[in-house]
Amino acid sequence: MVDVLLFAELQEKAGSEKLSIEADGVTVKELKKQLLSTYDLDNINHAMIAVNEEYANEATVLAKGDVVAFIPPVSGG
Amino acid sequence: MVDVLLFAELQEKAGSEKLSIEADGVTVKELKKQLLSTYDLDNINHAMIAVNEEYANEATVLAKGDVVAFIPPVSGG
Amino acid sequence: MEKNFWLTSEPIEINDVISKVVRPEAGAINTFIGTVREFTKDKRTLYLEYQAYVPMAEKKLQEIAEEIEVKWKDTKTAIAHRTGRLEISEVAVAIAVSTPHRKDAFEASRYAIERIKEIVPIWKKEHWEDGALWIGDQKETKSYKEQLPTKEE
Amino acid sequence: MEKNFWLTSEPIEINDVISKVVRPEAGAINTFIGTVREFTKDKRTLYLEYQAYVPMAEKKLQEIAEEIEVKWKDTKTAIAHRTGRLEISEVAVAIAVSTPHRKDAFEASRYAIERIKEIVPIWKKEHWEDGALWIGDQKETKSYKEQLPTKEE
Repeated sequence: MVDVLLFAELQEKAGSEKLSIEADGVTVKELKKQLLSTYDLDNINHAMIAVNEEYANEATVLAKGDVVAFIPPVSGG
Repeated sequence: MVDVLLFAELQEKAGSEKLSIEADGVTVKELKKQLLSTYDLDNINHAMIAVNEEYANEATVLAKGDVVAFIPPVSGG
Repeated sequence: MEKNFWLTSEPIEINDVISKVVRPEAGAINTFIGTVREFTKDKRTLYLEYQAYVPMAEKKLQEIAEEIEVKWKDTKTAIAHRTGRLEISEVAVAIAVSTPHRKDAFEASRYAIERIKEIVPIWKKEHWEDGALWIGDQKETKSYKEQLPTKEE
Repeated sequence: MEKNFWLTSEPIEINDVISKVVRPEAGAINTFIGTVREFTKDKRTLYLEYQAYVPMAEKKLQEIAEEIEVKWKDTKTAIAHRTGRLEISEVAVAIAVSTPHRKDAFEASRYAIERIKEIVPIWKKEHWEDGALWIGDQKETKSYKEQLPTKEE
């Protein structure tokens, strides 16, 4: 299982800030597909990806216990 | 009589922060000459001039009660 | 351990941020403070809400400071960012950079706020009289004419 | 009457300066703080002494704010400058400028400090281990290689 963190608009759309998903050994890209099949999260394709608090790309292969965060365009400051 | 204000190095050279000088009706340029004949104030020629708290030039004619300040190169901030 | 980069749900005290960068080697401190603006053109903001991915955001703030140290030598940086609900005029972000010379302080502080808007996982939701919206990318280097107004647009 | 431009022989509280420019129309506040630096290259400063032509200096600070209002619209500026003896790391000057957008805040604040160094009748005397000197013009736009080091050189 991996933890999936959602923020801002994505969090509201999913109705959850954290999901536990079976995605050990799969890529982030595949995880996104899986999420899109369950949740109305079109904007996830505009989000950056972080794995274990570091920016990562879609090709990253996930391991058990990883924390994947989808980072919509940021607007701090 | 006009009041003459001196600052920084000029004040130290003259040993005074304020002089009362008979200069009614004369120009600042003449006042400077008068000061140079009495005090060791060579650097007064590098000073800006203010009359009644506004920058002025050497040609300004002084009136009784005016306050003339000699402003060495500033170094605030 | 001294923490120079932090998110907080409490009001930010500017002095807490500035005091972290005061030092004998510095002759200049530049501080940038982002506050909640009430009007953008004619649109009135009621309040803002900031959400953050806190541990990653604090890490990214620290990375920005490290980037600054590479770009301008002998700098010290501290940054605090607020989370939660913010009323008009409250401080959303406070950046302080100290340097020996003033030019670097201005440049580094400006760099910090621009980088925050690029890489730090913090999101702002604007609440207006007629609705609310999570605001996207608001870097000043791009045009957002087609989007809703944001604090800095 | 609110005084937004002042000289003081007491330590400057940054918050006193910042609080004067906070307002609902502002989204950005830039603050520049000049502090007493201990070392300039290898030369050690023990302390500084600032002298000012106080009434004229306060008037000139206000004029700088008026210049800023002309150059960048919708700004609010406050400036405090210290006089007397200052120890290392003490605040010599604090400038705060609030604007709707951050770019203007940075530019206007930078303008303010440069103008202070041009037109405001305030003088600094540096005290080193081997002497003391009233420091002249120290605008960063000129070269002072031939002169003694100054805070900002």
